[in-house]
Amino acid sequence: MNGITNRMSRVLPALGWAGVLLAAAPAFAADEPKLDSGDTAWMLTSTALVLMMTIPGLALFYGGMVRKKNVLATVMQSLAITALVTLIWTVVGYSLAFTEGGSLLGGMGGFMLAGMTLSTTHSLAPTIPESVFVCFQMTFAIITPALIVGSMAERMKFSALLWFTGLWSILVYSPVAHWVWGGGFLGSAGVLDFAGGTVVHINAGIAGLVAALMLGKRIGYRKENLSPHNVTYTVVGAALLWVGWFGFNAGSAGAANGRAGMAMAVTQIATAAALMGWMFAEWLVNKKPSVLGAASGAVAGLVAITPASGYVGPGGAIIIGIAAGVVCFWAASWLKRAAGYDDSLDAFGVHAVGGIVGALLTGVFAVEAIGGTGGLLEGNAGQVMKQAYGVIVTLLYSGVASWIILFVLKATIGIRVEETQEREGLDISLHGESVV
Amino acid sequence: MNGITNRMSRVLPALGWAGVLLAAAPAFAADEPKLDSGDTAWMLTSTALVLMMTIPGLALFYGGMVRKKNVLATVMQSLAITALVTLIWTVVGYSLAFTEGGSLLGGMGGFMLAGMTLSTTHSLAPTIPESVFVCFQMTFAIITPALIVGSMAERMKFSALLWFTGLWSILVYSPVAHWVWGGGFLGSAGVLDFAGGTVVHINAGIAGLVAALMLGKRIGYRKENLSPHNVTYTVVGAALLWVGWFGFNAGSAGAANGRAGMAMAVTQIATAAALMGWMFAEWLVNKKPSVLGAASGAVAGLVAITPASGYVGPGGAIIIGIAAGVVCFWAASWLKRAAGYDDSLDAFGVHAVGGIVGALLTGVFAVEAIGGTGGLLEGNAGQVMKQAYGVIVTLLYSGVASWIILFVLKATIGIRVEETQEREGLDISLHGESVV
Amino acid sequence: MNGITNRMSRVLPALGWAGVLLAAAPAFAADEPKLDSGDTAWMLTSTALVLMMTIPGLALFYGGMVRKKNVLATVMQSLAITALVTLIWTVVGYSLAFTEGGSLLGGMGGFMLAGMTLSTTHSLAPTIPESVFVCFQMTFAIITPALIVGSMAERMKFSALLWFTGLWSILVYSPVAHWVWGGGFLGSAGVLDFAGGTVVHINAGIAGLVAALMLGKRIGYRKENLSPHNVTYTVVGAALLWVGWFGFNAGSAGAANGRAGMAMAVTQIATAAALMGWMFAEWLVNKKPSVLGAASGAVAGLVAITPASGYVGPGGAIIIGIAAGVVCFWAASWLKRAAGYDDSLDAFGVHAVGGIVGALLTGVFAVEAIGGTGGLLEGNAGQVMKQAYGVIVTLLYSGVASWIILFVLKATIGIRVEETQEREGLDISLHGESVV
Amino acid sequence: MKYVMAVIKPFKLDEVREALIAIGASGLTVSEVRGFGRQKGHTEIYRGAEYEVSFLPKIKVEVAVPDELAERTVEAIQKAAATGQIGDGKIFVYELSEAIRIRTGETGSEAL
Amino acid sequence: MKYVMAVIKPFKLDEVREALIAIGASGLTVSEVRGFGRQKGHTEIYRGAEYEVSFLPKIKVEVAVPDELAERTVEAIQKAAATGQIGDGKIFVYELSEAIRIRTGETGSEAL
Amino acid sequence: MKYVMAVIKPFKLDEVREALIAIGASGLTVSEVRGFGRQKGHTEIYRGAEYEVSFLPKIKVEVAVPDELAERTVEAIQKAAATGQIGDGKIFVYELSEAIRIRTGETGSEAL
Ligand SMILES: Nc1ncnc2c1ncn2[C@@H]1O[C@H](COP(=O)(O)OP(=O)(O)O)[C@@H](O)[C@H]1O
Ligand SMILES: Nc1ncnc2c1ncn2[C@@H]1O[C@H](COP(=O)(O)OP(=O)(O)O)[C@@H](O)[C@H]1O
Ligand SMILES: Nc1ncnc2c1ncn2[C@@H]1O[C@H](COP(=O)(O)OP(=O)(O)O)[C@@H](O)[C@H]1O
Repeated sequence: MNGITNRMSRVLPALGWAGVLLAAAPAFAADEPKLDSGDTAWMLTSTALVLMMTIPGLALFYGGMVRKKNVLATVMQSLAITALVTLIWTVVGYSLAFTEGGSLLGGMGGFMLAGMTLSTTHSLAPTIPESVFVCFQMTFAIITPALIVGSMAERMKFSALLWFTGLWSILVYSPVAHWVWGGGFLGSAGVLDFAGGTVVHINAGIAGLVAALMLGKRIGYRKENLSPHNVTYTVVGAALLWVGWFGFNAGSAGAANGRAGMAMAVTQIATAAALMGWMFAEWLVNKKPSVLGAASGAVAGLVAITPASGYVGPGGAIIIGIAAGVVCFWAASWLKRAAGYDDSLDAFGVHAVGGIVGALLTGVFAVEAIGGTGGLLEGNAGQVMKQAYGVIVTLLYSGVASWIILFVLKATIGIRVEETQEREGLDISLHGESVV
Repeated sequence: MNGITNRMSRVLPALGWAGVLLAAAPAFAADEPKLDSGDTAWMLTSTALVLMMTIPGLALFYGGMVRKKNVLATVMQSLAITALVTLIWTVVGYSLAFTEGGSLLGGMGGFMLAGMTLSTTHSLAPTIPESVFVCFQMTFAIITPALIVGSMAERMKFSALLWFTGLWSILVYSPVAHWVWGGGFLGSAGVLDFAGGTVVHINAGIAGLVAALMLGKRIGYRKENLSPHNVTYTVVGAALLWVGWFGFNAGSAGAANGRAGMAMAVTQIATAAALMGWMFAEWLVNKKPSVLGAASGAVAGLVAITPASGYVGPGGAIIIGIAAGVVCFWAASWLKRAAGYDDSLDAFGVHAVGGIVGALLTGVFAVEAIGGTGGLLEGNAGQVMKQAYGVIVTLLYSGVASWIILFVLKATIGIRVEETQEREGLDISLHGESVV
Repeated sequence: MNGITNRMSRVLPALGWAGVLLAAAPAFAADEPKLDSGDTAWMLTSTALVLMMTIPGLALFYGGMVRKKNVLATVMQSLAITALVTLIWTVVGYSLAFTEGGSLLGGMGGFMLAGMTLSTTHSLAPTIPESVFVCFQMTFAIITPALIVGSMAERMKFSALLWFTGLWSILVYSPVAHWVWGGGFLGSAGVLDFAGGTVVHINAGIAGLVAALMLGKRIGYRKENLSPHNVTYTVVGAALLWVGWFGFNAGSAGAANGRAGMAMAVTQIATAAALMGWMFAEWLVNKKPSVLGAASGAVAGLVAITPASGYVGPGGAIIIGIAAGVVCFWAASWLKRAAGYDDSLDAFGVHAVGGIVGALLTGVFAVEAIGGTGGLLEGNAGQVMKQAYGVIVTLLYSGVASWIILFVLKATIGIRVEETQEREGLDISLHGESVV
Repeated sequence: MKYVMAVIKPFKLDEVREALIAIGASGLTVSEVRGFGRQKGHTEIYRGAEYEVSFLPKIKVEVAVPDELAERTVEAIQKAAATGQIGDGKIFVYELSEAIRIRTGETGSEAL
Repeated sequence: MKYVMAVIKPFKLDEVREALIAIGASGLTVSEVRGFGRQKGHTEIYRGAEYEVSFLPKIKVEVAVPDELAERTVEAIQKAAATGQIGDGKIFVYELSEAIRIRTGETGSEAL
Repeated sequence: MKYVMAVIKPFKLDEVREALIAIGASGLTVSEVRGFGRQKGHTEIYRGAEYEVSFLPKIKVEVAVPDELAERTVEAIQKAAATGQIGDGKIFVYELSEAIRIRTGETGSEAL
């Protein structure tokens, strides 16, 4: 089963009944599903929701976690990445990821969205206008590099960030999206990734780890107080991520149908379970349940359920959630300390680790009646291996490619701000502004 | 007329025309309405909107009203309640409220959402997947206890809050939801409550009053400056509540139809009228129109129109709004001062009082052409009595049950923080964090 | 081609295929399109999105740009305008703009929304309930005067603001909306304005300039530090404007169809291009890319694409975006300084200037295959003249009418606060509150 | 004249202000400071890492008084600000060479 | 050396700074404080309850000067900060025993 | 007793605190201030208009010490706070007439 049929199956429940309606309208060719206003309404909405995840969601989530002198520089990163990736996606990104090509990369037939009209559709979402599919996928292309900056916070040069984002979007995001969803080899190999556990989260998380290592630790790491200046922002950001994630996961059904509904339900359940998992783990270990921990736990759950939504039911969701909450807590506190890297806002600890938990457990808890493929619990032991294959390929490719991009940038324009700029804060030194 | 037929009638306008379409598709059994992608799209969206009301809406609304040292603890309450109630609702809450049972309580047939598949629906919303109905109702179950914390702010123990929320959700919310919407005795008695004036607001408001009395006043009440530390947050929270309330009220139509549209229109109108009512009343009395007052007035209007939306027209909405604005202003300023309880953020003064205003006036202004039942103005004088019956039953049951739960908790784990913790602020003392 | 047919053409793609479906249902009269649940779902959502643009979007966008002592007064303006215009629109505004009347003004047939039932529709959006159309248009009527306050910030009397808003909404907004969309002479003349470049942005922007001139400069202008107190708020506001603008532009299709999708796509693209345009222009000129500049650039792009969305494709969108970003940067920095007016938050520099750029370029880049009318590039040179005609009429009428309203208010109740109030800050002096 | 400066616990401010008014002080100036002393700070938790916040929030109260009022001022503050628990704070007294009221130009005790 | 400390109205800061530079002060340090004095605070309204905010925002300006500049410093501040209305603030002058420039270790007037 | 007050660069606070503890200071009080001096402020940009922010963020450290500790205190601060670059700040030393511990009423050096 390749990526396309895989995804096509998501819209089949919709087609099931829409098809009957259409059957009553002989003017339509039976083999060509037409635009459905309900599906279109939901996908327009989902696009807005996923955009909201990056701005203002992620901007606030990250902005609250840095020190006050870096808050504007941090929200600026989300904002600028949104704009830059929008243009790149329009010009080549969409084409490389989602138009006809090979198993490694799409073609250039969609350069500058050529050929897109009011009535064209994409085969992965045949009941909505292609323009909506392009925009929906664009919001995924935006949030992925925006997640990476969590690892670079408080020390990355803004100009270097723009170069990195542009190159990474073309050289890493589009290919990986093509492999899994666009007809490439991972989808063909049967890797399940409903909404982007691999394409978005593992991809971004490992790039973040590489960036944290290449940039080095912040001045004062483990000595000065680098704690978040405003966890209220972080909670608001996490909440907007949560709400917007309904568009991310339920929107990945490509239609307003039963599978979208189930994806929403398991998203909510896993997120709640992960919040509880992180909170109680932290309460036990540190004696107090931190608010930052609860917010981080929620995001960990959202990450982990991302590949699984659309494949698992409520029971699987609870277990995936708890696992993600506890494991990501461990990664962001114990593992990071032990390994000694400065992943400022835990892009790796939450997104890569949570994404891996989710990707693997998708292989365990997948329910055939929901997503067309059963997992380990339904006797399909091989699925876990397929999932691991997807994880490893992504970790390797994204890790190496991110390293190369950063290496080149470091050798040319430099990637880290001057020491005095870092001390003064990036708000003033890079953008000439400050929060009163 | 019982709760179910009552609610069923909401979807009839949709069925009216959808039914005709379906008639052209003989493959469908006429008596079994099928999933509608447009209705599903709107209910997926509504679910996201209502979740947004609690996080970040209510979190910010309340978070801005406390002192700076308690802001994180306050937003944490909304966040943790969201997670906890999600799990409870999944396991037993939905089943107790909305599956077949007696007139006092639903059954356990939906334990752990058993039986929910991609294609099941609930009789109250037969054109959308059951998973979406479960999630939509879940967001109501979440916000109700989250509203209560307004009365407990700045002094409630976090562990006690979690216990309270869990018990209250099962012992109070699910039963009352069942009585009114799930086929229970209040719905059967003809009590009208479109979107939860009784189930959500009166229920939460009276529980809040009981909690405020059981907890006692905050240290410094009436002596120190306990005024809001950041009304900007409160305005943002009120605004998100307002926007999200479109999902709450128009979503309660269960479909994207004319009744949903009318519910949205009257929601907007009543809210505006209530904001104006509170603002001008305060301007008159206190010489200045406070921003907190305007935000509170908006919420009062949203509360009051909640039971009435789906039953009244624009004219009724204006009067309900003005009444709610003025009466809630009086309750939050004069009544609270006179009675001497410390309802920190006026959960009682706004939600119970506003909810009562709305519930009773629904009985006055209901229009048969809109919701199928006329009110006093259309000659159905008995409706006001029915509404009063619903109000009284809810006040009594929720008041007593909340008292018992809190009494038990007080006697066992304690419900109030230590004096030094309260002085130091709950952010640091309970969660080990603070806002710079 | 008049405004109505103009707009009707937007729903035609939807009707194209919906019509076929309906054709299969002989129970329907072919000439009377019926409610479509998908279109209704999208328009309910769009209404929520556009409301979110004003509160909390614009409230935060503007609130972050003022000094800390004026933040509450600034968010209060958005809040109070939302309420006031809701009531005015309900009572007379909708009727004057959108019900049958002359070419200068609508009639009074819709006074108090008379005649609106669950099943009525408006000819501009025949597949959704009239109540939804009323609410959707209401959100446009709300945001327009709310934009104006950017020019009045930090010195306008609150009571005068309410009077101004009320009068302006009736005397300026409703007429101009009627001229362009409601069947009036600008629409008949072939002026293209998909979502309100003329009606909303130029209209508000020129009124803002007049207000800035009538009010005079703030104390300390060009001497004291009047810089924004919290650009984080401004970024969050800009982000919510951006997300909500999908409802604004794609919602202006009146349906969930291919034209809505295309409108969303070009909105996203132009906004990104404008952000980049402003950012790089500023980087070049001032050596640093400010965060405020990026946020302002995004809004400039949103403004400029507003009239064009629904008429242009991705290529046109990129050029419109870049032009808007660069020209508005120039207007907000060089032009304002040169002309010497104190347009506090650049309502004129962004909304009028950006609106004019967009209106004129719509005449250049309009694509017949998208919106039914081609522009200069497709050989229809006259369209640019028509666009200029719309711009000039709006500038003149709104400028003069705003001047008269403000002149009368100045002569009677006064429009500017006392000097001591301005120094102390409007939060305390007007509303008796302050942010800690 | 003497300049009395006290570092106190934040929630004691209102009581201290009232005590000062009671003994006839005509004005005072306060600011938010952070103090380090015998009273230990708390531990904040950040992503699993504990961080010792060594400084505690305190309020600094400054009041200029004529010499004859100095002793009573110190007493008044001490009584109002004491809780008996560690971290109650300190009072420091300096010589004040001159005081001027900006509005009128008055100097010395009259300016206070 | 003298240490001159002034409590002024916030919006007068820029004028005071310019006046001090004009007479040759080489530096100054300012902080945000809240003042209580003859000038009455305002009333804030909170959910219908009035609350008296007794403290008003003020700016504290501190400048160390050689003895010979002390008088002119006081005059300069007084002139620049005065509006003639209540609440204009105070100027306090102390003896300064020693001043050290951290960067160089210079002491006395040279350090200022 | 002496009252030592230093204006330093914010990121030097931890080092100064450690240096003071090392020489036996029992407590200190810090606050956020803004400084104007030889070190030039930066330019902020606001809608195309440049705005000179003349004041830079600094930390004020205050520590009361017995006379015999004064010199070492000054030295400790100077060493810990110096970067050798302009803007490192100043140390000012005053006479302290009296010190009182609020909790116990102790006075003089014992109160520190
Ligand atoms: N030597 C000192 N110089 C300046 N401030 C001090 C000094 N010692 C203590 N303080 C201030 O007094 C506060 C209370 O001191 P602490 O030693 O905690 O308690 P106590 O005074 O009750 O013994 C400290 O937080 C600090 O602000
Ligand atoms: N005795 C005092 N000690 C310290 N600060 C004082 C004293 N008296 C007044 N102040 C400060 O000076 C400010 C202005 O004093 P106020 O009495 O209001 O006006 P005026 O100085 O014009 O009579 C006060 O807000 C307070 O900050
Ligand atoms: N005469 C003064 N009185 C009070 N504070 C001063 C004085 N001169 C300098 N300062 C403070 O010291 C800080 C550093 O001074 P500056 O002249 O910039 O550097 P440096 O001390 O290295 O020459 C200033 O920002 C200001 O806060």
